[in-house]
Amino acid sequence: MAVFYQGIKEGLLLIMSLDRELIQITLLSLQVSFSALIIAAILGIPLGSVLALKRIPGRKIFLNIIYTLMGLPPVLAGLIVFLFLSNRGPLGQLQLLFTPAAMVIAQVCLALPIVCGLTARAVMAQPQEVYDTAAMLGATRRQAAWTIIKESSLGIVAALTTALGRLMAEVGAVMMVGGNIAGKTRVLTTSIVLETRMGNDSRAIAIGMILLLIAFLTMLIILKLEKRTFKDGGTIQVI
Amino acid sequence: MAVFYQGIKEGLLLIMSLDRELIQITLLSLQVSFSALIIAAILGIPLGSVLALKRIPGRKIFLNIIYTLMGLPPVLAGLIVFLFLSNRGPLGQLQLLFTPAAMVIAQVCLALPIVCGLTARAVMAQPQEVYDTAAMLGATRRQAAWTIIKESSLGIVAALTTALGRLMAEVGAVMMVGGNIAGKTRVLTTSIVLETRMGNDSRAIAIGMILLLIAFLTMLIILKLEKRTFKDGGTIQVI
Amino acid sequence: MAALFRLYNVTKRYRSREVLNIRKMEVNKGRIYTILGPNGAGKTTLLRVMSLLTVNDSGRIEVFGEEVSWNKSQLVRLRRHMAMVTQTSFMFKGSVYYNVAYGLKVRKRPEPEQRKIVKECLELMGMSDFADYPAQKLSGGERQKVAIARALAVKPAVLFLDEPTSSLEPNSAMDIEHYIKFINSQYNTTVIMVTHNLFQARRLAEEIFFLWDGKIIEHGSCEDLFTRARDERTRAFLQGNF
Amino acid sequence: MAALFRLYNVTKRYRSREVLNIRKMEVNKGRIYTILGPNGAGKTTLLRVMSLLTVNDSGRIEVFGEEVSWNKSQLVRLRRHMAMVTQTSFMFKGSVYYNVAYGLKVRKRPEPEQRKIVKECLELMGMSDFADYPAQKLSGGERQKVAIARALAVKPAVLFLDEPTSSLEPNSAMDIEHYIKFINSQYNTTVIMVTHNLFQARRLAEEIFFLWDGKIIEHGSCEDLFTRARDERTRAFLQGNF
Amino acid sequence: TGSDQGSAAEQTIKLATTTSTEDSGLLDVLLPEFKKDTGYDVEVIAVGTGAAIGLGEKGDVDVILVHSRTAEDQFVADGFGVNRKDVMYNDFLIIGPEDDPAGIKGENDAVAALTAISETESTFLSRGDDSGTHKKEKQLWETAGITPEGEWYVSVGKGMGDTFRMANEMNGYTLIDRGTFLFNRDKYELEAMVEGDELLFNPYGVIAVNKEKHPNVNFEGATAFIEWLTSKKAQDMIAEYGKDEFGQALFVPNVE
Ligand SMILES: Nc1ncnc2c1ncn2[C@@H]1O[C@H](COP(=O)(O)OP(=O)(O)OP(=O)(O)O)[C@@H](O)[C@H]1O
Ligand SMILES: Nc1ncnc2c1ncn2[C@@H]1O[C@H](COP(=O)(O)OP(=O)(O)OP(=O)(O)O)[C@@H](O)[C@H]1O
Ligand SMILES: [Mg+2]
Ligand SMILES: [Mg+2]
Repeated sequence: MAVFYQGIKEGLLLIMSLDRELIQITLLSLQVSFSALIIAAILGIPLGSVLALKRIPGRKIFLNIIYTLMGLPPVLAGLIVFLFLSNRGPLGQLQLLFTPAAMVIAQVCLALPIVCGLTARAVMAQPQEVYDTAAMLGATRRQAAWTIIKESSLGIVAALTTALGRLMAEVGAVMMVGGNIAGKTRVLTTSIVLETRMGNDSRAIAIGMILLLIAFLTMLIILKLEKRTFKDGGTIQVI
Repeated sequence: MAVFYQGIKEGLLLIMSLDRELIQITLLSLQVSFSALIIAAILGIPLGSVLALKRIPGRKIFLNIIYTLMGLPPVLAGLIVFLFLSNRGPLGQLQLLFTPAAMVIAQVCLALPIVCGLTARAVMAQPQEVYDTAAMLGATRRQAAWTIIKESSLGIVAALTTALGRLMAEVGAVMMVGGNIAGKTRVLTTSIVLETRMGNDSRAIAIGMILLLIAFLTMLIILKLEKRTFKDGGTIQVI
Repeated sequence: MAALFRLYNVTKRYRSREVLNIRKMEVNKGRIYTILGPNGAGKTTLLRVMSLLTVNDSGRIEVFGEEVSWNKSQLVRLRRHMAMVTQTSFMFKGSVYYNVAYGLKVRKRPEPEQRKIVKECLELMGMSDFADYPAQKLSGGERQKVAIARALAVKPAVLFLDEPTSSLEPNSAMDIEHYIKFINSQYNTTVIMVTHNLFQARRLAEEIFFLWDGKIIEHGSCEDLFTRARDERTRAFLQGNF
Repeated sequence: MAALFRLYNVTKRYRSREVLNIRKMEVNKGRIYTILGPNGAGKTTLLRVMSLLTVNDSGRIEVFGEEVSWNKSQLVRLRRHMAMVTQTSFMFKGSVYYNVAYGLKVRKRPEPEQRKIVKECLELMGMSDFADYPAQKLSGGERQKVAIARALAVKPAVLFLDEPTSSLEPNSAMDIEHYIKFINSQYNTTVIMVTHNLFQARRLAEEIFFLWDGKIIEHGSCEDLFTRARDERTRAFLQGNF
Repeated sequence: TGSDQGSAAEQTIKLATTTSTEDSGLLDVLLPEFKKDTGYDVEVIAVGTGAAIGLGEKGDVDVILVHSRTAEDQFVADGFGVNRKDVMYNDFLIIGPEDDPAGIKGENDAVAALTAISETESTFLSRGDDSGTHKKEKQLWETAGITPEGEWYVSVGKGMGDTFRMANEMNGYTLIDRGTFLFNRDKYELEAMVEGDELLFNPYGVIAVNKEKHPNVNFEGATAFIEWLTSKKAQDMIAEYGKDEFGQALFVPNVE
């Protein structure tokens, strides 16, 4: 177990040393995952709500496909985006392969189904009265949908944190389309893989600790913001 | 893009050929992921509810840690479980490394925070009245908690499907502790990685298609069961 | 007089149960109607169908002279002339102010106007102190008052009220009755109200529909119904006076 | 006579607002009490504190002669002698049967007994046809009836009723009043009821507490209060009769 | 029954090796034959050389087959491994795009080729993962007296197959083992530029994990595997492997 202590110690040292390369890797990780999350949120929250609310034909099958894609293997997502962006692929002209942009695209593919599927579920769990009240007060469908989204905020925040967790943790997609290029597309997870491949277990653990620490701080911030926004969305009191 | 058609064609051929090895790999995938999911559910649903309902000291921090661990990188989980199960590790005696059992353990580490965190959120989103009504009708805390869990069923199913998606898709953990041994610990995702590494893109896509197909069928079954159990948990009608 | 609502052979079923079956019903502008009937008779369902929140299974509905085709833009256009206080007085997350301003916000009224109207309506309901209170934490009666304020804020041409004073203290209930009469005479607002309070019905209603098992079994002026109801069931119901 | 409930200097605040401040209150076994007061006076809060659903901020509460220490096993033990019909009549997901049987299930009564009791209670409320109906789809009044059946099913020693007939048709309301009197005389059940219906209060109550702004400003027998209330606010309130 | 399971475990050995060995398909040919001859099942865990040696150090596998002479010697010197044997070698080549911006096609001298690449600042992909291949590459740069750095020098931290794929996309040069190259040649467009230099020689060694350090390892099985792998039969199979498919052998048997 010495390797754990070693890993934690090394992690602390790494953090305190403010290692240039590590900072750069960490910032890139955050940048890629948050960009992907924001894009996925912008697309996924409305899409999820529409799927939850609109009686369009094939809606159930479509929802089911979304739920399925929540389990899209990152490697597969990476491979498919790779083939699109590859020189020979339809988007080869853009020259995006092995850039952070490509990593964002691949991660959007992973996050979108999660944001969309969990948003749909949160919206569907709302009581009918939300819609009725909005409609009765003269809201258009769009306005009513927006109101329902606001009422589902707790569930949607859960969707976003779940997606963020997935993005920060995954390695298959960013590895494939980013290429894990030192100083350019290397992120925390690909570093961990590299270190384990090299047999540097304690360094892998150290980087993992940093990743988790960042995730922890991010969650803290999200929960604080959430609390501030939805002050009275308190929890059940058990007496 | 030929590789996609090729991949889909190859996938269909693979399925129809009832390839012995593929069937075995598929079954192992299902077996590992479902075992992990069931264990995670048995531990995670009660734990999540307790965290949502009990005013224990440090509860918020603990919840935050759980949310953070929802983003535990599979490689890191794999590495940690690996170190525990390794010959030199504290559980080395059990000789579990590179067996399906080890893969289940590592996947439980990934699924548990997801099940636990999303369950906690689903439970916390319930109205106070659920608890009040149960308590007022004489329920003990345990009985009331169980009632709240039942009322949160929609959210808990979402938690389970999210976790299942994660498990079926991840490769880092099973690769690390399973070792991707042909005929013993090779599963669908590790096969995909192997095939991409070997440059067999269309075969990788074929296996990916099979994985998604299975996930799709699983979701269908889950949703059918859910519908049957919670018939009147319908969704919002928009007029 | 122009008929605001016309229903012909309107039915609604839940599962295999027919909960509404209206042969013919007309509502005219500027009057106060009361719908009476036992629990589960279909009163709320009728209000929901009239306010276009529930689609009828068969039959024809005309609102403001237009046949209802349930298309999106028509629905919003027609609904913008209505408001309803529902039986449960559901409150959105957020403050009392937000709830009362909601109908004005979706109509994109200018902010200062919103503030003014919300202030007026809350004052009218004696709820001015609660503007910043989280609406979901209100007591049952307070919530009902806010729901009324919320409906009044949009100055509807037709006001649907589903047991609007059921949780109110007597004095507030009386105030609201006075106010209903006031807006009816002042703005010619049509009021369609469900109530179990027979005294209230008697004090307010110009016309009464009596609903039984989804059907209108009696319809007439308030006086007629209370003094010489034709249907035996109506008479029995009205005898349980209190 | 044994005091079932004793409250001394019990207060409850939400944020900085004190919504309850009871100097002294005693409730005796076998009587019917009514709590009156304007909206937001703290009636529901008082019931919640007495039924141990809300923890008071200060003061002392004795239930069945025991001081309430809020420990888990005591709470369940005491609560098993009580039942409440809440203002909102919340229904669990599932059938009407499931909801009414709930209190018996948690008490682990044998299945056949459960069936028998549920059947009786539903019959009493005229809701027998609805046993298999999804409870959350019921109409407002039906829901309230089921909530009453659900509370009665556990045969409580103390029955809390928070505006239990607010959504009921007059006849059902009368039936329930009769039934409350019946169980009170037959089983010596103590009844503590909040109502805004002054007639109802007058018909049922043996004693009345009048709550104003969280404080009991008047307490006495029904007759006393209605004929010679000391407090001016009480008199004003009771004049809004209807 | 219990005893059956016990003997089944005895009949299994765990082999940690590099991804290049597994990906070349050689083991798919050798292992069934090994089982036929000795009855042992071999479970293959394919990781980087560093990680493979790590698995040996922890006693999580019974035998390792890797290619990094210095690390192997260290492994034996530290007492983790015994009975090291040479098995075979293959060689590395430098591959690159058809238009050959560094003009090294046909060059015999690996060091000169790398010098040309660095001088023309042509894109070069390095495994960057401390693998046997990466170590070899570093050694070559050292010999050339060059510290590679700059935009053109791309350190990817990936396995060989993936690096090949990336180099193909980026039209860059890279150092690759012949097995992986031949195996993937049809899929990608890069061509062999430099081959045949003595410096590009890549020997594989097989080492049993020391029973003294890790009593639980299947030392007998490991010994049997080493013996079989260095036997005439296996050596001949290695010499033949690839001739049918690629027209040339992927590995050269190496037992003195
Ligand atoms: N959970 C809460 N958070 C904040 N304020 C609350 C909460 N519950 C009740 N209040 C406030 O406390 C006051 C008393 O509430 P309570 O529900 O006891 O009133 P009530 O007498 O039952 O009124 P009503 O007749 O309208 O039911 C009200 O003003 C209400 O807004
Ligand atoms: N969404 C629904 N699904 C199934 N049944 C429903 C639904 N809504 C109403 N019902 C049933 O239809 C009948 C009529 O309901 P409605 O709410 O119109 O009654 P109501 O006359 O308003 O009764 P109350 O006086 O109790 O409010 C009731 O028996 C109710 O159970
Ligand atoms: Mg109704
Ligand atoms: Mg109340």
